[in-house]
Amino acid sequence: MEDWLGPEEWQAVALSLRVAFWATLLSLPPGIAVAYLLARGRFPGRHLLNGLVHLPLILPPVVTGYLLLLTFGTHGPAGALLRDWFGVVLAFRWTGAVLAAAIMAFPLMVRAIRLSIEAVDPKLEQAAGTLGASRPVVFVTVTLPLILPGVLAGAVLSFAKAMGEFGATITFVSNIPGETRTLPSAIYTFLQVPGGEDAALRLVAVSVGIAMGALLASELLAARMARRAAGA
Amino acid sequence: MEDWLGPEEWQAVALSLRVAFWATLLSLPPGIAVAYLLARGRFPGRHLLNGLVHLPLILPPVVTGYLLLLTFGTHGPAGALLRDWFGVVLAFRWTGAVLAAAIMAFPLMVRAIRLSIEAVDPKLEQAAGTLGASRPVVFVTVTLPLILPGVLAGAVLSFAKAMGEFGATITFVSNIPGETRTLPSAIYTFLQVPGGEDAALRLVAVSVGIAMGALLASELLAARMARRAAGA
Amino acid sequence: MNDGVEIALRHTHGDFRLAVDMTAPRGVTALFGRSGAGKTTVVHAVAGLLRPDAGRIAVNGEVLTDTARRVFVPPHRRRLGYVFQEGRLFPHLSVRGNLLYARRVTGKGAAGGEFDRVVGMLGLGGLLARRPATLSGGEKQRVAIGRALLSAPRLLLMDEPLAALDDARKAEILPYLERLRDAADIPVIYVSHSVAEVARLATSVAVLSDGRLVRCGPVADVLSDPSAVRALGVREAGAILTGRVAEHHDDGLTSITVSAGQVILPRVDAPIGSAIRVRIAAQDVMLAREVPNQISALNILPVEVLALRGGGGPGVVVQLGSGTDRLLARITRRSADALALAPGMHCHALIKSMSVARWDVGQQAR
Amino acid sequence: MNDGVEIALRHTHGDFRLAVDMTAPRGVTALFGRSGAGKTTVVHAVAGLLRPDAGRIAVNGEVLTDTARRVFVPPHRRRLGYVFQEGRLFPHLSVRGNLLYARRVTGKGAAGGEFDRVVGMLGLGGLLARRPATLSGGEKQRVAIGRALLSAPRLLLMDEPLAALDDARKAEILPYLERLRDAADIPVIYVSHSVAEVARLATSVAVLSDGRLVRCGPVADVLSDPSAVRALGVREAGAILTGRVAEHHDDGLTSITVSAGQVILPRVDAPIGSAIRVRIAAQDVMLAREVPNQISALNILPVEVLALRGGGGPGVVVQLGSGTDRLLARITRRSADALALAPGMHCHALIKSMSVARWDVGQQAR
Amino acid sequence: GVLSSSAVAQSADAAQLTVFAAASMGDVMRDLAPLWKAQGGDAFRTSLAGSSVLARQIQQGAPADVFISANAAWMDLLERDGVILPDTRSDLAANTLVLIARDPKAAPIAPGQDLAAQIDKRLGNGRLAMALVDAVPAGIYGKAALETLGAWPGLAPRIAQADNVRAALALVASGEAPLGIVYATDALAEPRVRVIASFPPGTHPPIRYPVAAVAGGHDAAAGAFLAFLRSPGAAGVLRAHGFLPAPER
Ligand SMILES: Nc1ncnc2c1ncn2[C@@H]1O[C@H](COP(=O)(O)OP(=O)(O)OP(=O)(O)O)[C@@H](O)[C@H]1O
Ligand SMILES: Nc1ncnc2c1ncn2[C@@H]1O[C@H](COP(=O)(O)OP(=O)(O)OP(=O)(O)O)[C@@H](O)[C@H]1O
Ligand code: MOO
Ligand SMILES: [Mg+2]
Ligand SMILES: [Mg+2]
Repeated sequence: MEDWLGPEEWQAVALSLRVAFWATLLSLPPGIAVAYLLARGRFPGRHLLNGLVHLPLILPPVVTGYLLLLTFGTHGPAGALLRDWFGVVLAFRWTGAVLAAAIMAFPLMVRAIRLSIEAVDPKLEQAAGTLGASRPVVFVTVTLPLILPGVLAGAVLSFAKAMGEFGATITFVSNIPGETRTLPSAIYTFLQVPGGEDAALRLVAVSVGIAMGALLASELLAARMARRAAGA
Repeated sequence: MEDWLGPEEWQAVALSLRVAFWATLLSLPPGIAVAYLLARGRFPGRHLLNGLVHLPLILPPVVTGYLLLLTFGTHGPAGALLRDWFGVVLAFRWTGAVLAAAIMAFPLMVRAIRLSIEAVDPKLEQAAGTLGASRPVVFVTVTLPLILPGVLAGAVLSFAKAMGEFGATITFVSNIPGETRTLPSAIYTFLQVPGGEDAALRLVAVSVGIAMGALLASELLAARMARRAAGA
Repeated sequence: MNDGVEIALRHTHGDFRLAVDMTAPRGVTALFGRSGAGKTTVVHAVAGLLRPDAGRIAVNGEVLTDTARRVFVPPHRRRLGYVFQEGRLFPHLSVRGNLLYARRVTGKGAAGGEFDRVVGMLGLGGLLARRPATLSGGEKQRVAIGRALLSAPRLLLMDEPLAALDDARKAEILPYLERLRDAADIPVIYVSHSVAEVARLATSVAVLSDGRLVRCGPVADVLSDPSAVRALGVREAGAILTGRVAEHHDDGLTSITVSAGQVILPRVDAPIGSAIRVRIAAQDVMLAREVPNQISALNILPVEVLALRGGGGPGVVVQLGSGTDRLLARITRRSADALALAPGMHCHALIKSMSVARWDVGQQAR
Repeated sequence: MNDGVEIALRHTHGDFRLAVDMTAPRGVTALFGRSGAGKTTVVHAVAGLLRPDAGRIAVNGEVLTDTARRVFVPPHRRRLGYVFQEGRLFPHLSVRGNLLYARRVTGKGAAGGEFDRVVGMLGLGGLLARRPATLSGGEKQRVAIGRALLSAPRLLLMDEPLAALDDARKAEILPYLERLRDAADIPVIYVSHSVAEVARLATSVAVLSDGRLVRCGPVADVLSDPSAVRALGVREAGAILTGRVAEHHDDGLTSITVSAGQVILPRVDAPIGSAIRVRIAAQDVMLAREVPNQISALNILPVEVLALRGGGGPGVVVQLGSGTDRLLARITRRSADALALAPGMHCHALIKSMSVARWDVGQQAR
Repeated sequence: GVLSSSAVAQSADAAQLTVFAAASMGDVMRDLAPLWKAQGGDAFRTSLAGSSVLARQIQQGAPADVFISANAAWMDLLERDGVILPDTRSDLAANTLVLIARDPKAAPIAPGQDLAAQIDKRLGNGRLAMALVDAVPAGIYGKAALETLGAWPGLAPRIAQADNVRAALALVASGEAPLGIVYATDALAEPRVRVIASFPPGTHPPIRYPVAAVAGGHDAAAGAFLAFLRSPGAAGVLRAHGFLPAPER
C-alpha cells in the first residue's frame, strides 16, 4: 500500500480525512441549531436564513470559494477579525479547507436534520413539558435522541460532501501539498497533466473506499438504533 | 432588464431553468423508488446501491463528469444504447446537462425522501393493507401523501443543486452557448478573465434570485400542507 | 370444521410465549384476557400483520397462514376489517377519506346507503370534512370503527373498539354490530375487557391468560360455568337465557318466553316470535325460598340449585337450572347458609328487570 | 375560594365552542361527558397545552393562566402529572426511563420506595427494560399512569386512564389513587366514562355536554339527583352512602353503620371506625313494602320515597331518603304502580350486598 | 493517526518557498523538484490550479513567492496592481497550438493545405473540442487562430468548449469530438489522439508562460528560484514535456 500511493498522495488522503472529520464535527452544532430554528421557529427572518443556508448549493462552487476568499482571506474583513481576535488563520490553511467543506456541506446537513425534527411528534415534547422539562431540557432529552438518525444522515452526507468538495476549496485555500491539497485537489492536479489519469484513478478509489466505509458504518449504526428503538 | 443582461446571458438563464426543471422532475420517480428501496428494502445489494447513490457527492464533480462522458458519451455503452434504441442523444446536448445535474443532485434528493419514508409509521401502512390495499396501492395512497413534505424538500434541494452544478456538466457536455451553457458555466467563464467579476456577479444575482424564489415557494407550500394536515 | 376461523399459533416475543389453538365459529367470538395476555397478538396473526413462528390460520376453510406449508396470504388479500386498538387513522385524509378508503382502493366496499347508515350511527355526520388530528379520542375511535365496517370484510377483527366510548354511544353501536353479524353472517373476533359489552353479541368466548387459552366455548356454556368466574372476573360472571319475544306491552315492557316461564324486560326492538338472548349477570340474581310479595322485581323464575362453588372470599356462585337454561347467582356465603342452599333444592330467582342492561339483550345469532 | 382548581374557559375549535366555569376542589373531580363533549380540551387548558381564547385557571390560588392579565405559566412550571388519553410514551426510552423521566429532568420526583410501590402496583416489574414499542395496549397505559404518578405533581390530570385496562387491574390501581389522594392531598381531575370507576374516588363531579357545564357539585349530590340520570347515562345513576366500619365478620363480610342502620359488604380493608363511602347503583336497589323472608339479599334498609321521576321509557327513578343519606332506585313503572309508590310513603330497599362492587367502596375523602 | 501524521503540515514554514503554478505545469514542477534540491535549494511546495484562481488568490494575499501563469493577461493584471515584482517577470516557456484527431489513421494536414477547409471537412457533423474560447488561454489562442484563418464564423456554432485544455483533450480522446485544438504539450502525452496539424505561429498571439516573484514574499529565495528556472537544467525538463524555450522579449 505504501508503494501504491506516494507520500504526497498519502498526505492528501490524511488531509482530506482530517478536513472532512472537522468539517462534519464543527458544523453539527450549528447545523442542529439552524435546523431546529427552521423547523420550529416562527421568527421574521426565517426565510432569509433558509435562503442563506442554501446559498452554497445554488452558487457554483467557484463562486462560493471566491466569496470565501473575499471574506475570510488575508485581506477579508472576517479573516482579519478572526486573526486579530482569535489568532485563527483560515486563508491557505487546512482550517480554511475545513471551513469551505463545512459551508458547502451545510445545506445538506441542515436539510437532513430539519426533516427529522419535523417528523418528531410535538405531542411527545408536550408530554415532556408536563413532566417538568423546560424547552432546552425537552430538546436534549426527547427531541435530540429522536432525531439521531437524521443527525447521523446529515453527518454522513456532510462527510461525503466534504470528501468530494473541490471547487470552493481550491478557490479559497488553493492547492498546497500537505496544507490544502485534499484528495479532490490532488485528483484535479493529476487530471491536469498528461498521463495523470492512472494516478487520479487510484486516488478516486481511495476516496470512494473511505466514503463507502463511512457510509456503511453509518448505515449499520442507524440500523442498530432502529433495532433498539423497536425494543429488540 | 433586457439591457442589464445580454441575449446570451438570457439564454443561459433560460437554459439553466430548463435544465434544473427537468433534472428535478425526471429524477423524482427514480429518487422516490430508490429512497423507498433503501428505507424499506432488505435485499442483499442494499449497501451497494446506497454507496452508488452517494458517489456523485463523494467524487469531485469533474470525475463524475468524466465518468458520465465515458458511459453516456457517443461511444459510451449507455450512450450508444440510448441513441440506437430510443433516439436520445445526450452528448453535447442540453439533455446531457439535465442528466449531469440530475445525477449530481440525486444523493440529496434520495436522502431527503428516504428520511421522510423512515418517519412514516408502518402501522398506518399495515392498516391500509388490512383495508385491501396492495403494497403499491398503499404506497400511492398512504406513504406518498405522507412523505410529500420530504419529496418537496428533496425536489427543492435538487433544483438548487441543479442551478449551481458546474463541474460535472461542463466536463460531460461542455459549454455550447444555447445548448449546454448553463448559468454556472457562464459565470465560470466570466470569472476566468480579468475584470469579468461584474458580469459574473450579475449572473450570480439572477441565479440566487431564481433559487430563492423556488425555495420560498417550497416553504410556503410545505407550510400549507402542514396546516392542512393539522386540519385547519 | 370449515366454518369460522381456525387458529393455531405458536409465537415468541421476547419473554412472552403464545400458544393458542382455538376455533372462532361463525358469529362473534369474544376474546378476553388481562392486559398483556396476548389478545392483540392473536388478532395480529389472523390479520396477517404477524407471521407466527409456527401455526395455521384458516377462515371458512381457506388457509391464510400455514407455516408448515409456507402459505402466507398478505393482509390486503385477506379481506378483513380491523379496528385497531390504537386507531391508526390516516392523518392526511379527511374523515370521509378515511371512511371511504377501502372502497377507493378495492373498488368494492359498502354502497352509499350503508355509508350514510354507518355515519349516522357513529355520529360522524358533522365531522366528515375534518382531519383526524382535530378529533377527540372517542371521535377517532368511531371513525376507525366506521372505516373497518365500510370495507365490506368477510371477517371483522375488533380490538377493544368501544373502550374510549361512553355508554350511550356503545348502546347505539352494539345493535348495529348485531345486525351486521346476522345479515352479513361474517365471523367477528372481538377483544374486550367487558363481558357485558359482548355477551349480547358473542356466540363464543375465548379466554386467554399469559398467552395460553384457558377457556373456549359457546357463550352460554362459558358464562354459566362457575369455574369461569375467576377467569372472567367476578363482576363479569353471568349467564345467558335464550327465549322468544312473546308480547310488547303498552307500558314499554316486553315479555319474553324462556324455557322456565316468562321474563319481562324494557322494550326489546324485535318482532314477536323472534329469538333473543338475555344476559343475566350473576350479581343481579337474588334467591328466595318463597315468592316474596309486594316487591319491585318483576321477574321471578323457579329454579333448581345445581351446584355451589365458593372461592376464598365471602361469596359463592350458585349454578341454577331454569328450564333448559342455566343461570348463575352470586350471593354471600352467609345468605347461602341462611337459605340452606344445596344441590337439588328448588327455590326462586329474583331478577330485577331493570338490571338487565339494554345491551345485554341481543337477537340470537344463527 | 383558594383551594383546588378554578377553571374559567372560553375557547373555539372550528365549530366547537367551549364555555366552562367550574371549580375542582381538593380531592378528585370526575369529569364526565359524551365523546366530543370537551373533556380533553378542558384538561389541556389546565395543563397549559392549550392557550384558551379567554379564561383563567388557578391551582390552590396560584394563577396559571389568565388571558385578561396575560399570565401564562408554561407547562413545565405547572408541576402537574398528566396521564394522556393516548399514552405518549417516549419511544427512545425504556419503561424505566419513562417512569423516571420527571425525576431525571427536575431532580425532584418520587423517592425509591415509591418507585417500587408504583411499579409493583402497576405490574411493571418485568417490563422495566423494555421499549414502549413492544408493550401491549394496557401495558402502555400502565406505564403512562406510573410516569405521571412518579412526577410528584401538585395536580394530577387523568384522561381516561383506565379505559384500556381489565377490571382486575383497575381494582389494583384505584385503591392506590385513593391513598394518593388522601396522603398527598392534591387535586385530581379525572376524565372517565364510567361512574362506577370514579364514584369511589371522586369528591365532586362535573358533567360536560357540547362544551358546556351541565352539572357540577359534590359527588353525593350529583349522583343522587334523579335529574342527573340522563346526563350520566341510565346505567351509571346511583347514590353514595356514607358510613363507618362497624365490624369485620369471620365469614369475610364487614358491617357498615350508615345513618339508617347497617349494611353488610364483602370485607372492606379499613380499620373499624373509619369513614367510608359506598356507591349503590340505582339499578341494584329493589323496593318492597314488606320485609321479605328467606331471601339472599342481606341489606334491607327502611326508606322513605322522596320523589319519582319518569322518562319517556318504561322505567322510573325513585329518590329515597335513608336516614340522612339519599338513595336512588331504578325500577319499572309497572312495579311502581303495583307498589303504589308515592312521595312520603315508607318502604324497604333491598340491596344485594354482592352487587356493591368492590371498587364502589372507598375511604371517604377528607 | 490521521490527525497527528499531518502535524508536519501544521503551518507554512516561514522559510519555505511556495510556488503558485498553473495546473498544466504540474509535471514540470514535479520533475524540477529533485533538480532544485540537487542544486542545494530547500524543498519548495507548489500549489497547482487554474491561472485565474491563483492570480485572484495572490491578489488576496496568498503566501506565494513565485507565480507561474499560463496566461499573460492575469500576470499583466497582477503587475498593474503591483502585486508582483515587475523586474522579476520573464517568460518561462512557450507552447504551440495543434489540431488533434481521434482517428489514429487520420492523415496529417500538410502545411500547405487549407487548414480551415480541412477542419470543416473532417469535422463533418461532429464538434470541435476547445477550451473556453473567451476565458481559458488555450481557447482564446485557438479562437484567434481560427479567426485569422477565416474559419471562425463557420465553426463557432460547432465548437464544444471545455473548462480547460485537458477536458478538451479528453473529449477527443474519448471519441466524443472528432477534432480538437490543444497545446502540443497536452497532445504529446495522450496516446489515443494524433496531431494532424500545427497552427502556424502567426495565426495567434505567441503562447507564453510568464513567471514572476510575488511582492512581499521571500525575495531572495524567489530570486534564486527564478534564476534556477532559467538554467539549462530546467530548460531541459521543460523541453522534455514538450515546451519550447521562450524567445527573449
Ligand atoms: N382543531 C379542531 N378543529 C375543530 N374541532 C376540534 C378541533 N379540536 C377539537 N375539536 C372538537 O372539539 C370537541 C371537543 O374535543 P375533546 O377532545 O375535548 O373531546 P372529549 O370530551 O375529550 O371527547 P372524547 O371522550 O371522545 O375524548 C370535539 O368535538 C372535537 O371534534
Ligand atoms: N417485541 C416484543 N418483545 C417482548 N414482548 C413483547 C413484544 N411484543 C409484545 N410483547 C408482549 O406480549 C404480550 C402480549 O401482548 P398483546 O399486545 O397481545 O397483549 P394484549 O392481550 O392485547 O394486552 P392489552 O389488553 O393490554 O392490549 C405482552 O405482555 C407484551 O408485553
Ligand atoms: O457543489 Mo460541487 O459541483 O459537488 O463541488
Ligand atoms: Mg391489546
Ligand atoms: Mg378526550
